[in-house]
Amino acid sequence: MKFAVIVFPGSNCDMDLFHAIESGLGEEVDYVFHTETKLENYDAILLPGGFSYGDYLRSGAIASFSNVMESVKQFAESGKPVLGICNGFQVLLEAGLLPGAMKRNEALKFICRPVELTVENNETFFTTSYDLNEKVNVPIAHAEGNYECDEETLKHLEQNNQIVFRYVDNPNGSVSDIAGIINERGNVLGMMPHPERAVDELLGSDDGLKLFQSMLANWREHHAITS
Amino acid sequence: MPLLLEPNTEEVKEKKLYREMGLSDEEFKLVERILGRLPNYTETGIFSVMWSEHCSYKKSRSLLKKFPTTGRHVLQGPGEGAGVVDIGDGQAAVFKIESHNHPSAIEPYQGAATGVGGIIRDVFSMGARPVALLNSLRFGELDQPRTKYLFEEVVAGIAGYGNCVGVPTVGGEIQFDDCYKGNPLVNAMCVGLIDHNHLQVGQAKGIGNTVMYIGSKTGRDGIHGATFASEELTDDSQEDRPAVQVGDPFMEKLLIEACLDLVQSDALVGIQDMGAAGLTSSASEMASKAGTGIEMNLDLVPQREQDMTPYEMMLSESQERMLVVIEEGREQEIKDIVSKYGIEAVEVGTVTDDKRLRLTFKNEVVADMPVDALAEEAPVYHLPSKEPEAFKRNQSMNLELPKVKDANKLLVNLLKAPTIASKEWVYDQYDYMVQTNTVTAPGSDAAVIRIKGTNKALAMTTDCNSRYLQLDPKTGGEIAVAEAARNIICSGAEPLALTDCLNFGNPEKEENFWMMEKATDGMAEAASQLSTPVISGNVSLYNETNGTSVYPTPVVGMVGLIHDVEHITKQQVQLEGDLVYVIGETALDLGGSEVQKQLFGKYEGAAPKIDLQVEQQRQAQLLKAIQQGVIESAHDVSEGGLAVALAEKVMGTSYGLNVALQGEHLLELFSETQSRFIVTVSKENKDSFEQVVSNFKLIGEVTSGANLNIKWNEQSVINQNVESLTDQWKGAIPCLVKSKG
Amino acid sequence: MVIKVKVYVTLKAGVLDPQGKAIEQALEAMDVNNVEGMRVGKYMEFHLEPEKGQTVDEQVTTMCEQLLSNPVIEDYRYETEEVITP
Amino acid sequence: MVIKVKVYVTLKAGVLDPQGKAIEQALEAMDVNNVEGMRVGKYMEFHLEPEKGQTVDEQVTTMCEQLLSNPVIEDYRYETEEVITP
Ligand SMILES: Nc1ncnc2c1ncn2[C@@H]1O[C@H](COP(=O)(O)OP(=O)(O)O)[C@@H](O)[C@H]1O
Ligand SMILES: [Mg+2]
Repeated sequence: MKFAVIVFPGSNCDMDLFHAIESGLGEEVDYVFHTETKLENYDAILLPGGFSYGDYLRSGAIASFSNVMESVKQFAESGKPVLGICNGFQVLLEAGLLPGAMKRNEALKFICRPVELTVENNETFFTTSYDLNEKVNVPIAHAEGNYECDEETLKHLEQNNQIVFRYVDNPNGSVSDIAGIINERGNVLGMMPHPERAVDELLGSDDGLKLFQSMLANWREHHAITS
Repeated sequence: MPLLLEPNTEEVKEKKLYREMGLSDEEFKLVERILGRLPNYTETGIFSVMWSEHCSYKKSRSLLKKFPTTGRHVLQGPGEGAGVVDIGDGQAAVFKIESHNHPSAIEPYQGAATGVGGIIRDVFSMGARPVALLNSLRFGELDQPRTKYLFEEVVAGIAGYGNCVGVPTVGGEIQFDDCYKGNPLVNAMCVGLIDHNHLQVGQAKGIGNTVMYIGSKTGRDGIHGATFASEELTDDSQEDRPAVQVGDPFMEKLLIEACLDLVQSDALVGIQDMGAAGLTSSASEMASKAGTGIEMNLDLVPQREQDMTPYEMMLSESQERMLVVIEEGREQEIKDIVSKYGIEAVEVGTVTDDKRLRLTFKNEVVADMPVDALAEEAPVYHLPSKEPEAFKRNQSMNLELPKVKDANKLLVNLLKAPTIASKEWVYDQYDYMVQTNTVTAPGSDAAVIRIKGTNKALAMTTDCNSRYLQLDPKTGGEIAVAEAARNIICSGAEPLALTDCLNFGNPEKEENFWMMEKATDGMAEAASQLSTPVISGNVSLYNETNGTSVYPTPVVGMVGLIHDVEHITKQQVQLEGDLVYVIGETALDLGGSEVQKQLFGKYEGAAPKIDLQVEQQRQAQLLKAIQQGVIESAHDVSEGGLAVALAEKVMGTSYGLNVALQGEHLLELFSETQSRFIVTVSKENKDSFEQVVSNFKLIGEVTSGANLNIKWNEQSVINQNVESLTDQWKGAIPCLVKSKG
Repeated sequence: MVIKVKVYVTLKAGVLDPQGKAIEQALEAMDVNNVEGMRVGKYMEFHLEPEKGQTVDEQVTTMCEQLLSNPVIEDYRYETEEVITP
Repeated sequence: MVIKVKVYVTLKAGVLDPQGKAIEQALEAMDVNNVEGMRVGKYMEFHLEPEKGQTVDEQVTTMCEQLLSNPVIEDYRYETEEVITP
């Protein structure tokens, strides 16, 4: 399986994500610069964390206008998997690939710490290796992770089972404890916690690895069927 | 023409305008002699910043000479952007610490942020990838709105910058004492990683080569910042400060990536960041080190504002700028590399053979002076010193063990003292995990980051207990180095080298200079004894407000090498049933202790004694035991003594301790005797441990019941629920920050 | 001719404003108790050189809707003013 | 009677505005090339119930200088307007 890690100016978890795929998962991965437009050769697109464009104006806002984002949109429309982590999630929101918006954390401070999540939906392309309601330990590191959407959107997300991860102990004020959501079609996932920081016991947790393993397993299965 | 608004050459001399820039009458005469004529306004400004303490170390140079700077690991000692030590496999660690005290006193957020930015540039200008940040902070007591504001904003500024550039902030220290009220200390340290063959130098070699400017445009920010950093803060400082520099961490991130690409190119000859005194210092230092000169056309300097004068451009401290020297004719290669990151590289000058810094502007030569006079040959002063009265008094004072009725209460109060309390509120705001190498996060003795692709890891810490230095600067200087090494050892690493930031008051006061002499004596001795040479550092003087200096605060940043990640050891106990040992005996050492502050509200008497030979031996033994795998957890005993250290071993865990003390219990609990450690050892390893380490005492056992129980003569002296201790320890700082007043 | 544009971006009514709340708390700590409904937004100013084929309003509206505000949670308004360039 | 206060906080002239710079770059990437001098500031609005012993101007000035702006790098201005409360 071939992954692309998109590099925006100011991305800073691109190398971590690259490392997680290459060493943690053992699959092929390339950096793809924000100026690129060709994504056909990839099986999954990863939008990394960091501070694209310094998070100036609103986090993710400026990056959502990068050249590469048009292609990411097409990639998503074709049904292929797109994962946005932290700043990547913010970019997906700003680009309209996922509903809602991010506000500053309730306490107005950057928060970096390991947190516990509940897997709310283990039937997505990204989560089949988890058990339903499994508690996983994945760190967060953000200043704007306070997810906001109107009531109608929230109802919709709940009804369609689009809330994939929830915080056990809400750190930032997110509506309905939301830590990660998926689009209706089930191929675009955005999450604030960093699974790529949890792929190695030495650093405290490898609970994030299952997310990438789910992607690989589902991709393989799909390919076995189609080919 | 704004140029005409600047005073002319005669006015500079007549009206003694050079004084405002920080030059003395004698220094001005010396400039005149060097040039063989009167300097113009621009030249006077350039001499004054280059000869400021911040750039020239003119008042501290004689002290720095005492430091050992070589050793078997040292690849680059003091003199370049940062020091470099070998860590095997063709790799090296690059690190340095720097102060941003005065800017942070005026504008805490930006002051701290730009301090972080500056130290990162020092590291990547060596060609190294910055892999970790630490910060050492000092504030007044957290009971005043201004102090709380400074504290909150400094932390936010460090977070804002470090998090954005994607370099994890993995450690540091914070001390709160009244002497820092008007003049907080903000020291930032950066550690980088490099392959030997990519090491760069800040030199302008090769006559005819091209000087290029990379990064942000030049504005009128921080003009005379270096001079400002070399003066005392007064109540007026808020008023006549230079335009405050604002950091742009986004630009810095792009610069890091662009420069790390650049160092792969053999077109690059030399690279240096524009730190204090901006273009002036980078250009003259690069030329002076290479034995060349530089001619620069200031019309070509990218400018953010209109009508900038040569004086303003040369003295601006706008952030996120680099100066590079490129092989003649290969400029386009450089432009291509950096343009990928949206950054401009502009030719601004050439390397010459006449050892002069010559500047042209609008087709006129506006400055022409010998580079060596600016850089290496700045005047050096030997200041008079005098032993302070208080020193002898403190030395001969007989401290008595205070009568404490309730040891439980004292322990809780110590744990709630901001200097000892958990710093989680602080490091929760720092991204300490980015780059996915952080094995030991903030909250243990030293931070540990692994080196991907190897079995190795680096340990790092900053330490300085200035209360000891205030009582006895020599002993305190020794302890600062020893404590840093202890923390490195406890994490399982071999200490390699250190960087230091000498934060002192006005050196022209004889007592202050005496403190500097003694402190550096102590540091030099400890650094030799513990084989941790000084490879880089920084001096920050004039840390005073309205005439009162801060305690002598020579912060030590140390880096150690963990040869195998298996050796990584944490501070917290690991398993029920493990044996608890204390290494080292307790003596009556209460001078400068946290207990003194709690009980008497002041520090007095002699500082704790230290025997460097004993220290070295114990550290070597403990490291050996760790490397043999017989230690489950290790922690040094520091502020608050054994009681606090024992609590720190269990707080935040689900374990407790059963400990029985011998000796005078209050002394055992609260004395701050040096060179002591607490370790836990599994029962199977009891014998192996006792063979490697000497001077130990078995004092108890790790329990599953989450209680800290300390007994003496079969009587309970401490009995505390660990969860409740943890809550109070963690809650102390947030509570003070939030409280009114 | 150049147009000076001032853009105000505020959180939509009904969207909780953590910054506004924090400022209110800070004011209370300063013993200021007569302030209510603090809302924090962004203020941007810039110069715009009018272009053919587009009115100033059209261009500013596009900029605001696409980049300067996030319509999911924010409202915007703007003012324009002609600047005489020498 | 209640006063509605609007406060505008901007960076002092000459102080670097990285945000403004980044927005300009983003606009250029969107092919908007006729915008210049983008500066980003803060906008705050709130209601104030006038108190005895202090004029509205006095109180708002204190608030602005002590809390709402950072006088070291920022300037502020404000507008007030009476609101008829039903
Ligand atoms: N300013 C800071 N930034 C990051 N981490 C900090 C800071 N201050 C303290 N810490 C962390 O808190 C822990 C306790 O600090 P400290 O009490 O100074 O340790 P020690 O006494 O062992 O040197 C350490 O892990 C340290 O790195
Ligand atoms: Mg320690």
